[in-house]
Amino acid sequence: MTSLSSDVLLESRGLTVRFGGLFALNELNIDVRNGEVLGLIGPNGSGKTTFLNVISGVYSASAGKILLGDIDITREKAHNISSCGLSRTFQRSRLCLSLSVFDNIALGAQRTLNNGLWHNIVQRKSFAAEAQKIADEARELLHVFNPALPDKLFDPAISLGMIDRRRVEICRALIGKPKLVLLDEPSAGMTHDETDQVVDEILGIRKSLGGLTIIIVEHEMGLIERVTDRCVVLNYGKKICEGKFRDVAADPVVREAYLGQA
Amino acid sequence: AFAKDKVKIAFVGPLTGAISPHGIGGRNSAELAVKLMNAEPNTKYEYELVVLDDECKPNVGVQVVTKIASDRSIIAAIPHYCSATAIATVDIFNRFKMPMVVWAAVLPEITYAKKYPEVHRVSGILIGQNRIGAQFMKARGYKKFVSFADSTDYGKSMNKYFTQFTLENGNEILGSFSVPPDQQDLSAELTKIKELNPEVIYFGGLTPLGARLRTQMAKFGINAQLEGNSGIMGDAFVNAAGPELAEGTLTFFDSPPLSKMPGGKMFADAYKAAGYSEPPEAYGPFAYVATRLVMETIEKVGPDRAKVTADLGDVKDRPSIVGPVTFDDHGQNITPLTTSYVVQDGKWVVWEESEYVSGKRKLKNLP
Amino acid sequence: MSGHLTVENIFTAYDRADVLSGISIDVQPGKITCILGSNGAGKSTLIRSILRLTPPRAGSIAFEGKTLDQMATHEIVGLGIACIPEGRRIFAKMTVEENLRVGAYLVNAEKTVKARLGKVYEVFPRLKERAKQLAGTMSGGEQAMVSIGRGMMTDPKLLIIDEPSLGLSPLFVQENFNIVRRLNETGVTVLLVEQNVNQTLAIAHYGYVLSQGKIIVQGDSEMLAKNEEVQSAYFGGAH
Amino acid sequence: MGMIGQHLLNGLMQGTIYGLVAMGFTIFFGVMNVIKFSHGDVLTLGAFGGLVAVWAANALGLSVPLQFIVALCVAMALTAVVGAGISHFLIMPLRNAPPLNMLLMTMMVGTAIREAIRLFFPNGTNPQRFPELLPAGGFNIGPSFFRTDAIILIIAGAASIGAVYWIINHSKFGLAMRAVAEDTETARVMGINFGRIIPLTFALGSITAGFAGMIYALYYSEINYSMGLLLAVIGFTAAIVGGLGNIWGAIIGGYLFAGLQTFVVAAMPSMSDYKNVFAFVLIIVLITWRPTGLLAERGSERV
Amino acid sequence: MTPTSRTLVRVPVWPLFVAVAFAAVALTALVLIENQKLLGAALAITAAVCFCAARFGGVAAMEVAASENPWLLRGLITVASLAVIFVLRDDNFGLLMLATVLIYATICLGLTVQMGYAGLTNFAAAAFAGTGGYTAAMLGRQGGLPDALVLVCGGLVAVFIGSLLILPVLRTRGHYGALTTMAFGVMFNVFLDANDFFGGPQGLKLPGINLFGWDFTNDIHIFGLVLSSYVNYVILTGILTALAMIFVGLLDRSWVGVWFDVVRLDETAASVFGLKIAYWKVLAFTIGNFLAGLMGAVYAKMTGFIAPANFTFGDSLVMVSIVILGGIGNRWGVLPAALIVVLLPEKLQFIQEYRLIFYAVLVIAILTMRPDGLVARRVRKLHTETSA
Ligand SMILES: Nc1ncnc2c1ncn2[C@@H]1O[C@H](COP(=O)(O)OP(=O)(O)OP(=O)(O)O)[C@@H](O)[C@H]1O
Ligand SMILES: Nc1ncnc2c1ncn2[C@@H]1O[C@H](COP(=O)(O)OP(=O)(O)OP(=O)(O)O)[C@@H](O)[C@H]1O
Ligand SMILES: [Mg+2]
Ligand SMILES: [Mg+2]
Repeated sequence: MTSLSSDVLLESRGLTVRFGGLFALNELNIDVRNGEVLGLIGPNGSGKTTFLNVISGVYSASAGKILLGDIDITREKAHNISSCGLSRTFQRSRLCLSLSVFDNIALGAQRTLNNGLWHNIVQRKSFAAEAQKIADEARELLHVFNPALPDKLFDPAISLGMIDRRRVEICRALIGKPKLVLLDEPSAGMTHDETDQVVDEILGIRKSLGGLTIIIVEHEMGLIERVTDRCVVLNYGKKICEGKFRDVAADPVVREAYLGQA
Repeated sequence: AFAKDKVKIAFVGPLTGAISPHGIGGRNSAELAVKLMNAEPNTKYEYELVVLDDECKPNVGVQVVTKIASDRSIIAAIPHYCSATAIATVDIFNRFKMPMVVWAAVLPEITYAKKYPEVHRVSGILIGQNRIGAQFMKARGYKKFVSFADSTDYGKSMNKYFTQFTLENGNEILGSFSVPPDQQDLSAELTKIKELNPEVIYFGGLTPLGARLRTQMAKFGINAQLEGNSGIMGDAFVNAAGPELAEGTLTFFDSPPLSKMPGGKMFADAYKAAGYSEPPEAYGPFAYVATRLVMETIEKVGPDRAKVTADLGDVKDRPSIVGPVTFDDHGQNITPLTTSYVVQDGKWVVWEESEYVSGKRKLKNLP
Repeated sequence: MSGHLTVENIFTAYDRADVLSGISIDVQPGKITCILGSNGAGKSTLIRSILRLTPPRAGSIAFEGKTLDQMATHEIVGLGIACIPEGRRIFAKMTVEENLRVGAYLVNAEKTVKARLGKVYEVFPRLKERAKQLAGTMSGGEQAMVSIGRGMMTDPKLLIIDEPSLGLSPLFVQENFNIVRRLNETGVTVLLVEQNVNQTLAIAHYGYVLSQGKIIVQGDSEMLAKNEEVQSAYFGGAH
Repeated sequence: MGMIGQHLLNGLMQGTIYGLVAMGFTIFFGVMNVIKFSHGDVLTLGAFGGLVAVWAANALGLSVPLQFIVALCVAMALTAVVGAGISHFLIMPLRNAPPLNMLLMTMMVGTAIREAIRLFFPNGTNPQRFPELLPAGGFNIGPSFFRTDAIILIIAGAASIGAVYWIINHSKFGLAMRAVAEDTETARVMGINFGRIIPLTFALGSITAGFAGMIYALYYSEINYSMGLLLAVIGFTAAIVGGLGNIWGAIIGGYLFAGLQTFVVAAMPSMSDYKNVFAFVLIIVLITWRPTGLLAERGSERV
Repeated sequence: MTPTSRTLVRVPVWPLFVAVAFAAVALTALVLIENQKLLGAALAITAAVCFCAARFGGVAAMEVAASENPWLLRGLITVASLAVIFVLRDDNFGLLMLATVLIYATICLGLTVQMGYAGLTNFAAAAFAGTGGYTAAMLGRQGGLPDALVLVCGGLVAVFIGSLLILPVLRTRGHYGALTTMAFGVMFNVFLDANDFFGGPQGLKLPGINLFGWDFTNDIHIFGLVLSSYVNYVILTGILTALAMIFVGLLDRSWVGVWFDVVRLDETAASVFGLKIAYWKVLAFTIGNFLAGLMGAVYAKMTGFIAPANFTFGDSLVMVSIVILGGIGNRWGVLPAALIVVLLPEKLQFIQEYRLIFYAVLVIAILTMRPDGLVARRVRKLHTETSA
């Protein structure tokens, strides 16, 4: 029994988020197992992004509970949750566009860096070594996504195209070696082919990091089918179905509410 | 004729900001003094006036005074309208041993806080204005006063001496109000004053606020006698409040009217002839006198700071257009003649010559 | 039939390098014309050039025989061109309904506006539910609906659509293509940019494939769908 | 405390002026995302324009009501033109610069206007008397005196606030204005001529300044070149304390500030020195309690 | 793995020499020239040279040379500063203005940390400087404390007073934050005006600095030369400015600088990736206020007088103007901007009452031509140091 419960990395119990009279999440119970890739799908406005927001501490829950491992993070501030090993991307790109790619990626590694004033201002040598280490790691990660990207490490993020910005965001989420990564529509705006590539990249990196748990929100069913171990389908803030993608996709309720006839 | 040596002297006053009319009036008058002096055939030197704006701010004052004081080619200065600025700069004049004659600032501390040989002042100090004013009001039989002053050092000092002399005379002060000089709406204060119902409102501040006070008093139907000081002396007050409202306003000011001054008519005519578009304002003649005094001293002892300082210290009964000038051991002119004025038909008139004395017109609330 | 747009040999650049070099297209009235191409090929830039948001530095564009080369964007729109821009670009601080009303800025009769609002609400019931919600707080897909709805608020001769289905659920992606087809059936000429090649080609009449700022293939949709070369070229330019 | 009615009326009048100024600020940065620090000086300009108009009308021998109308029109037209000019020549070139740069620009524009009035208006540094154009007199209720002109001005102020509210929130022009403010490019794609809307919006905001300037001049019968400076600080404060997203916020802020000042003087006259200290301490407390204003802006940004 | 490519090509350093020499000459000329025509010519030449340098790559060459040889740059600046001081050695006013410019520039470096880096709008910089000044004045009254400590106390008290504002500053953003500090700035002034304990509107006098037995009010006699006593202040403020400059520069080129930027640009992303927003904001606020308080104390001691009128809301706006005009977030920009904002009005004394309007129009013109300020901020490149 204990081994089973330690198997669950994140669980939400009766999680509710309200905006005025609107229930964006309604008594939601979701378990995320250690090391799995969980697909979160559902119609527009069903609460997927809200779920990611509330577990990463951006929104606060109106009711219910979220446990990360054994820690109750329901009322925790976002920065504390992050230090438990959680990172994410955003549905709408949130890079600091005027900063360099490197600065943006370094943010992802923030919790592993030495932020002391003494270290940063006075011990410039050791600071430089640290910066060099992050730069090397960032180059390595970027290289996996796009061999041309490492050369743009010190270009401002605004000079990148949309796709490359998404890639940088994913790198930012991965560089801090998190336990749990939340990806919100990583493939939006890409062609099928490009989507496939991103999938491969994510899977590759997951392998190289080992034991990374991912929650992925997508409307691109091909991607979901290929990467997820398990899917949860939301509608109106409620879980309407859960299971392997193939089973979920066959569910008539899901077809009716989400997939359409295709 | 051969070319005369050039000698530079400096004028400092507020040329920008709300009280710049006074500064500009002073500057014009000082300029006039220089012009007239240079036109005289028998002078030894040709004078040049360096004009600087202190914005009526102490830190700017310190800057510009450092500038002129450390410029050895400038022999002496005629500085400051604002007292806080003058208080801040006297140390610098002393440090650089530059003689100066204050033309308008009125706080006692400028000359009396320390005994600097370089520091002199032709204008009076505000103590006299308030003493005379309090006596005057007592003589008319007024008993109940309200004090309304601005929150600057000027207003605060005015209020201090007003309070002192009024209480000494056994009169009553129903309330004291202090507002920032840029406050526009006085309704809260005036409503309170209306409730207190004083016979006299004493105003310690400068024209803009004074005009505002007078205008808004009328709007609230407050029918008290308004009593002011050198700060509202001048045409600007009458223009801004309008002749009807200004009528009957009293002030106590440290000099007789131009027409009464020994050289007053000459000054007025020359000022007009010079074609300045701004009026000299109340302290213009003092600026003229200070400038003239400095130049006369230079004529006498030569363009040397130390000698000028020494000679200025000995000024006694020196004739000038505002009357004889005598400096005491602190360099303070002790001769200014505080005169009472009243507005009559849109003009400041010496009290003794007004129709108010004859009883043809009446001050307000006379018991 | 109206809505004839011709683009002749245009060159467009943002800073220095040309993003479009010598593009010519012809949007036939009453037809759906689609532009395909990988990311960064210059599709959105083409649309920006047509609307003169990023004016081309050479070449000319004409709408119904009238040259657009000296016009300002709002004048071009006034000729009867509507656009659903890339990235939704909704007005976040306005309510959903206000967003739709801005879409109908050039329509003067309040009655027409009301009627069109009704039509949009019919297609997207979610928008009706949320008419008073600030558009910025809507979910990603809901914002896409606002953007599409806003484009439907005028009665354009030519509708230009740039990747409208981004972030929409599969159900609405289908719905979206249906809308485009239905609008076209009422006589609106459509210029469509989409990533979803198969579905796009299913409804389009004619298409162009863009790669690195040049048109590499053009033809009717059946031909494009079959053309292997096109498929590989289209998928090729990802990097 | 028999003067409560009087204090209320004073506060109401003052609050109306503050509210009008605050409303201008709200139009500029609530709607156009611009901090326009020259607002107060445009107000001064309006008042001086009105004064010149009265002089001219008087010289032409027009009747007092006509003088009033001419002055009002001139003040509003002048500020409208100046506002549009500022937006076109000075604000637009800075649209892509950091937003704070706009602040410096408008601050300097304000200084230039203020100094120009001081230097080039005859006798401009001294306060100017503004003729009384509204019916004088009034009536007493208890110990309080209600001035007719004050009541007229309060009503006019309230009406203009209502009108501006309607324009911004319910007219097509208002819709276009907000669209342009939020995303100029998309607004253009919707067919909005932003080259016209932006100057018009600035004109509208500046007209409120001209109007406020006239109300001020008529109420106090005295104007001076620097009167806009303090009004701008207070208006800015009121707009923000009230909440920028909404014109009602500006109005509430205006009355609140006026109420605060009046209260301190009325309750503790001996502390009148400190009234602005109290007012601003309270402002800081309020803004800490409600960091986006009393009428909080509805959050439109999401993650 | 792509190893960092190290530049083996030596960049030419002569642009650095030229730039520093030019800056020194221009500065000296601006301070010294009193004649209006000459002044106009000097300004025009300076502007033209800067324009050409920017246009034809001179500025870029200089930047590269500077970032490759930081110690050479520091050395050159030291030598140039000494040369300027030597030329101006007995020009009291010029030296006073120079020291004032440096004081303003340093306060604005603090503001750069607050506004440019962490995005905290601070409209009360003058009030914080005033706090430092009044601290120095009050401590001077008690006597006994060495001046070095008095100055530091000026900074610390400013930090302390600032900490009373922490809660509102943390809770508000943007315009709302501007209001908080503005209200504080105005309040500070009104309070001092009303309160007689701190000298009221008349202000307080205070003695000059005496550091470790060295009296700053005395002229310096060295190698048979007599240097004005103000040289003391120029050297002191110069050292403080240089230290602040180096500190702020290191701050910018460290994680702290990156986190400040992220906190300014996107609080949500910052906190999601573990940044404690409050901590970083407080840190920036503290650094800025300390600099303001410290330099305020120096200023008060230098002018020997302190009054509320020196620290008005208007003065705070002047400081914000310097930051904006220099190019927000660029620490080098504050130097030319402070020079323009502080020195120019003094240089315009000859047009007397027209100087303010002229100055306003000039700033408007600069802003229209350079909407991003004199020196726009560059993208941070941390690697220049990591690979060096
Ligand atoms: N800050 C907010 N204020 C008001 N309503 C909100 C807010 N955030 C989300 N909502 C509403 O909550 C519901 C859920 O939104 P959410 O973003 O979680 O949907 P989603 O599942 O991510 O949809 P999509 O697939 O379209 O991105 C939506 O109807 C949205 O309008
Ligand atoms: N504002 C801009 N400034 C500079 N370059 C730009 C800008 N916008 C786009 N580009 C560049 O122009 C090229 C074409 O971009 P465009 O957006 O037209 O492509 P697209 O085909 O629409 O791609 P997508 O499928 O991603 O929408 C890209 O290389 C892009 O980097
Ligand atoms: Mg979502
Ligand atoms: Mg595109």
